[in-house]
Amino acid sequence: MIWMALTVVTLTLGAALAVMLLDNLLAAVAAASVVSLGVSVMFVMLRAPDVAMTEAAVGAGLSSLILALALRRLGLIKLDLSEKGKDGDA
Amino acid sequence: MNAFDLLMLVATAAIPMSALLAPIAFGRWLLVAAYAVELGLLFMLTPGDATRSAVAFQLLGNDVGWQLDALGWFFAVITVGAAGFSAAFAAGEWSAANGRQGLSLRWLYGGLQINVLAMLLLLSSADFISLFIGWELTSWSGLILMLLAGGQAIRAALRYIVYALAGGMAVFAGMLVTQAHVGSLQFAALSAAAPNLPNTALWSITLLFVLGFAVKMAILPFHLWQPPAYAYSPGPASAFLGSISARMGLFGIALVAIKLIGLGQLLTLSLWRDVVDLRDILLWVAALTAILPTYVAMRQNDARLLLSWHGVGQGGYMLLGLMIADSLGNAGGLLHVFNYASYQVILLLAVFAVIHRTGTADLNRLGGLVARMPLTFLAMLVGIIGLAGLPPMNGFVSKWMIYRSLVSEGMPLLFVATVISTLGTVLSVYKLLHNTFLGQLRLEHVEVKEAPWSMTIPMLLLCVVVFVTGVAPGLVLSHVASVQQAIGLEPVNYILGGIESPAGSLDMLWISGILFAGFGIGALLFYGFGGRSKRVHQLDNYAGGHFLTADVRYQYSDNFYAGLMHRIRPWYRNSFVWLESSLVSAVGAAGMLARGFFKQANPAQWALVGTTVVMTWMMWHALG
Amino acid sequence: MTTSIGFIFFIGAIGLGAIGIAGIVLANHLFRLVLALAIAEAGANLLLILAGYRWDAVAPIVSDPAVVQTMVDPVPQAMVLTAIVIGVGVQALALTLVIRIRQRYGTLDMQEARQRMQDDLDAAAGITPSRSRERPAGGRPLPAPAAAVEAGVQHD
Amino acid sequence: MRSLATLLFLGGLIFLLTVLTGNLPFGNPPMLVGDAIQKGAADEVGAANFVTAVVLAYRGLDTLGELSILFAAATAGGLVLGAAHGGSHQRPAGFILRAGADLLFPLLLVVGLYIVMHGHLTPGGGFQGGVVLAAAFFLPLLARPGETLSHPWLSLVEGLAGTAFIVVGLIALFQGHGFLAPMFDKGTLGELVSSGSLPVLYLAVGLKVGSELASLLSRLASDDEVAS
Amino acid sequence: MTDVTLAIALPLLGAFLLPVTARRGLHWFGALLGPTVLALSALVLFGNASVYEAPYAIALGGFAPPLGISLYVDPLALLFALTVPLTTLLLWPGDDGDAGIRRQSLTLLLASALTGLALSGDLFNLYVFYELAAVASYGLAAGGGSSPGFVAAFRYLLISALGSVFGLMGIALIYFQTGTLNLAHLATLSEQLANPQGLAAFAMLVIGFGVKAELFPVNGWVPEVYGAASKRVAALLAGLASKLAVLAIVRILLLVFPHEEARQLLLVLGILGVITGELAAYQARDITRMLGWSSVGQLGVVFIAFSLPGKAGLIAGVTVAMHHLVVKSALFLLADRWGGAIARLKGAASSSRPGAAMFVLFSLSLLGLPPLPGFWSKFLVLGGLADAGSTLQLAAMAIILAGTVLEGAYLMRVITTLYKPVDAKAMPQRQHPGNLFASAMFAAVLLCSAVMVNPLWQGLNAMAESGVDTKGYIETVFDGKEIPR
Repeated sequence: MIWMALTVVTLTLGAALAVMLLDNLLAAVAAASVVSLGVSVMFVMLRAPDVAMTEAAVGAGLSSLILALALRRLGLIKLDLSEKGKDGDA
Repeated sequence: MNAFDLLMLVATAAIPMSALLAPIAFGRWLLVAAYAVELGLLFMLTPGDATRSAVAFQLLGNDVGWQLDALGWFFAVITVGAAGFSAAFAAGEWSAANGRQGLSLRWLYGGLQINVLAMLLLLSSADFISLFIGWELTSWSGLILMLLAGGQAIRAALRYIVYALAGGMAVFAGMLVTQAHVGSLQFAALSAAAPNLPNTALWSITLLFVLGFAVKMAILPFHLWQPPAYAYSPGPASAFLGSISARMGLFGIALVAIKLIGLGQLLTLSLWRDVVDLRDILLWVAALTAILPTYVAMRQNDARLLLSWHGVGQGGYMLLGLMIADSLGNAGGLLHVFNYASYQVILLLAVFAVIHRTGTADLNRLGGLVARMPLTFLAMLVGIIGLAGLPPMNGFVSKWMIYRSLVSEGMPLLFVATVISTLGTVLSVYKLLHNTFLGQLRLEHVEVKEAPWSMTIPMLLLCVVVFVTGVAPGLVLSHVASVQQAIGLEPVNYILGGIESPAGSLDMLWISGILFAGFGIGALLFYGFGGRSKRVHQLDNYAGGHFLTADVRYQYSDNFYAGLMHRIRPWYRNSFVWLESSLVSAVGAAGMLARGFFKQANPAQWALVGTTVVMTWMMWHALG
Repeated sequence: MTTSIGFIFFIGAIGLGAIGIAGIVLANHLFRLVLALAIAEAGANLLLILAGYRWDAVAPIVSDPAVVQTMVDPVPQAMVLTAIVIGVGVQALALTLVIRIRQRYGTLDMQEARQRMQDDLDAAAGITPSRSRERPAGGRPLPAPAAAVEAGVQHD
Repeated sequence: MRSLATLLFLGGLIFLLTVLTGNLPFGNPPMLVGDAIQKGAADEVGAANFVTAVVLAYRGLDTLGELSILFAAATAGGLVLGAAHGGSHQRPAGFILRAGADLLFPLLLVVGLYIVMHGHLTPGGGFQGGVVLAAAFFLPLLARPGETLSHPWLSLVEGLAGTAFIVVGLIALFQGHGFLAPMFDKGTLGELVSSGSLPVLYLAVGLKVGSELASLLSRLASDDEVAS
Repeated sequence: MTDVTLAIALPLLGAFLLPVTARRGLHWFGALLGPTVLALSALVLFGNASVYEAPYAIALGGFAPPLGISLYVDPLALLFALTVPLTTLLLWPGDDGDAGIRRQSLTLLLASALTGLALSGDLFNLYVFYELAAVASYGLAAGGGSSPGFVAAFRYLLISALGSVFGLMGIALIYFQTGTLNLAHLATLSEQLANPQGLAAFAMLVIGFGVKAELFPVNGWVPEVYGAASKRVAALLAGLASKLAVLAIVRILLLVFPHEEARQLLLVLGILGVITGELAAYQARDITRMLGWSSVGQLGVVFIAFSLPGKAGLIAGVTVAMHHLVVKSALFLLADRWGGAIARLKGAASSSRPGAAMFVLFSLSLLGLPPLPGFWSKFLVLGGLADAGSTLQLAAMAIILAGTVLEGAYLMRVITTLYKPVDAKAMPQRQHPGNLFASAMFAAVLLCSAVMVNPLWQGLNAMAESGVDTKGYIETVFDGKEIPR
């Protein structure tokens, strides 16, 4: 139990630091979703399944989707969903 | 519904009346008549005992009421009189001319009336709330008159209102501290509690009130606002404000420091183990106020500014007289309020008459007008004799009383100080008279005519007042004595001709009799022994063998008193102006800092810093 | 053991909060500011959940009505549910604002955006911008205090 | 320099918080309210999931406020970005994604509704289900950038769902139980049809959350006037 | 049916329905909906005037108090709640179209949230309503569609979200120690919170709620947002929203943290606010930001007033807050057309006389010219400070007085500029008749309260009586039920 907590907390904090420090914003978004995943794991350990589900769905899923879309809208990444073959500038 | 309520009613009703009637000449005379009515109502009151108004409120659990006692009555008479004479001066051609130039007569007459009403409210206040109400209204209504002229007057007015607000806030603070220590806002409560107040409380209350009132009457460190603010107001407004407005501060000091707290208490407020007490400090500040501005006035080249600077100086005289403990002295101070108001109105009106005719008040662009405006000259002569404090005009009486009591109270240094300031007064008023009326007439003024009767008659009437009260000071001294009774001082024992007291006696009837006899003998000698004189034209002489043309100026008016100015320059280095401007720029710099804090600082960072500091502080509290 | 595991979780919560706050204060990139906000909120939520935790207790859901067992406090969990959803709403709004700022000012740098904003505000108000873009701000004299102008020329 | 000062104060804050939390009763909280709720919730509300009971019954006003916050965020987003007209202009996504989207859409729909409807029994509920619903509606959009969600319908749904929540509360109010009081019979603990009006409320919450998030997503996804 | 929950629920209902109706061609309905709803909630609140005799509490959902959320209705709450719909009606953004509809529904959301802040008796519920108000005001601040508005709104969002993170942590700290959120319940446990954890929690809450209340360290957003947003929004935020945030803080202070340190904290922060606000306003060069900074200073005065102990503090604080609400909202309305640089306002008076006259009136009241209400508010605050008479309080008194002098300096600068002769090339705009009407309403309120000062004084006394009565609060909320400890 305690070791698991230790690992999860370290993982989460590391991911949070990564969010702050990574240059690639998409990677930062990914790290942010890792953070919320870690937090939701902590929630499970703290016997809060509802909150864990919400955190996983909202924090890890939805908000990273929102962030990625925003990045695309900002033109910082090219979130191209088409397959590589048809893509001209692949 | 006693005469006092009636008076207030008239004064209130006159405000919309003035807004209505001011543009019409006849209407203006009606408004002057209104002042006459107010004066009559004042004289219907018995000055000896206080008249309480029927109007009274209960505001936030404090009784608020108004009552006019002898002190207020004395100042009220001066106020209404000054306003009336100024209004009369302006009622005729002056308003017509200035109205054409776009001066809003409605605001001028309405403003005068508002000022009178506000001052009456202040003078008849019966508790601290009504006092503060009257005080603030007086300050703000004065602003109306100052803003009217526009141009440079607006700057002066802004400067004024900042000073006035500061003074008002000091009064406010004094009133609140009083409430905190006395528990009530009634005058009676303070006067009852004053003898056994703790020393710090007494210090703070007295200092706050005196500071506030001193700003209004332009006592020394706070005097810079007054001359420009009063000088640049439109003619009658300037005469009214310059003659009486600043005296409201003196009224306040007489009320709070002497009537409520008492001179005896002031003597107990001492510093440096009783070397000097508050009264000494006030005396010396007053003396400095009497000296410095007088010499500043000497340097002015604008007649209005010169007179306004004198106003500052004369305020020093009054405070000086009021603060002397003996009855002769503070009788002199109070009497000086009346005398000063009377001749200051004359002088300013005369100057404005000259401005009306010549269009300038620049002492370097005037001269020789005696031939053209003899009546105005006469008026100004009388006023100047009064201001210089020479017999037989009334200024002499009050000044004599102050000197006399200074000597008898054993304050030789202060006596010397007053003498020095009188010297300055004489010199500078001579500059005024000489540069305006004497000497050589300028070419552009050859066509100038005498001021119209609507202006000269009020001036001459006032001259009569000045002369009569100078010859028979008893007329005023009777009221002064009742004022002294009202504020708890022993009344001076007066006679019609002046004073009859162990400290020293003065009988103006004799003095002026001798004076006129002397004049008569001199005239007899002069004309008796063939004193013939012949008028010579300016160009009809031999000036060192070269020809003169009409534009050669004989008159020596530029750089007047060059030698004296050279002597006193090292003594006078605009220190106060420097003080004020450095204060202003210090506040400005602080403001820039604050604005920079908002514009540059990172709010999130400040939130973090603030939270950390606050939490540390809270935990510190909780732990220790 | 008990205290130490609590300590670990506390460190996690405080650390997340601190990292987030540090990001909000120090980061200069609008997008990263939004990310930092999300992390700080996660920290606060974790702290809130910790407030309801209880040893040897089960999740506040009745699996079998018959047996009664001690449960952790459901109230903080409800609060955190609320807080999470609030957080995502605020995040979405912040992102729309970022997008607009990028479109208008073409920058994602906080300092620059703020500078542009203040210049625009001054221009809209009709004030000559106190800081000129060309010269560095250092060498300029302070503008004279406005009140010194108002106080007027001295008269003696 | 600035960062140095910041880190300094941040260190101070961390230190303070650590000291503070050091002597907090972790693990055995006072639970003055929590215990009472655990005693009473089963028969007062009748939801097996006490969190749901708290969210919808005990602290229903918070939930209403939270819905309003989401609504406010969506409205403000609309105000900032303007109505999203026209989808993105890039070529349709590849086959796999399209097929996946078509396959996933009904699945997600069912899952979302399931989560919503069982909110009062099992972990999960309106919010989680709403997110899934939003994803369900948003996925086709991602797959076929040409199309767009019709905002009128979305706004109708979100408006009516929020209204429904309030109306349920008001009905309770006018019945005299006070705003948002649970209504209908509680049923038996653990049944699907139990705990009175809670499922209705959670349905409203789910729909509202789903529609809000879907509109937010589609607004973000539609790259009209992409930044230069 | 005068259940106060309606005052919260109806504006929400209106806000949810507005986009639906307005899209479906029911424009007249959409246009009428907002004002109607606000008027209805005002009526509901008026129907509760009886609380002057007996305050009462509502347990939402009928759950026994510490369990559920409870609303508390006493004269204090009623007064502040009543100002919300009325002021919002006066400042109603009467524009339609898609953006207009959104603005209106955001305004309704703000109104309902502020009403909730006034009425709620639950810590976390306060937080939720505060967040709702915050999000709505981000939207309104950015709603103008101007580029600076977006940046300002984003910065406002950042600082406010940071504040709410702190606030959430504070709530967590409190819940850790007491295990309850109900203010009445917390009030019974307040001595448990007189320890480092409790006071740190209070500090965090104050920082959190202080963002909207323009409290000193977290008010960096004020000039930007007010400068960039539309002036009606600025009036809404500066006049109304800040006051309700202050009320939330005051409730927490009075009920949960009746400790000397807490009062000291508010006093010091208020003093700093007065200093920075007035100094910055003195150096402001355009009207809008000048008003924003001066409102920072005024709210500093409000905090100083509320930091006074007992009835006196409550009376003084409410008076200052209400006076500032009226005056600052009206001044912002007038600044809508005259918001530019001060120098550009030459002769604005000639372009619309009533506007200038009202500007003068409000400025004089702000400066505390005796018959006007501003004087009485200053009188109460400073009198309270003088009575309390600790060194810090006397310093606060001196600072407020000095701040008044500064206020006089910059306000008179503006007023004299208004009345200067107009120069031809930069003719100032005329006032918008709608704004003139609204500010005339505010002026009427001001003058009426100047005339009816004594009845108001009675009412304030009654309000303060019940406001400081913590025991009564607890008894009213729990009425007889046993209090879990």
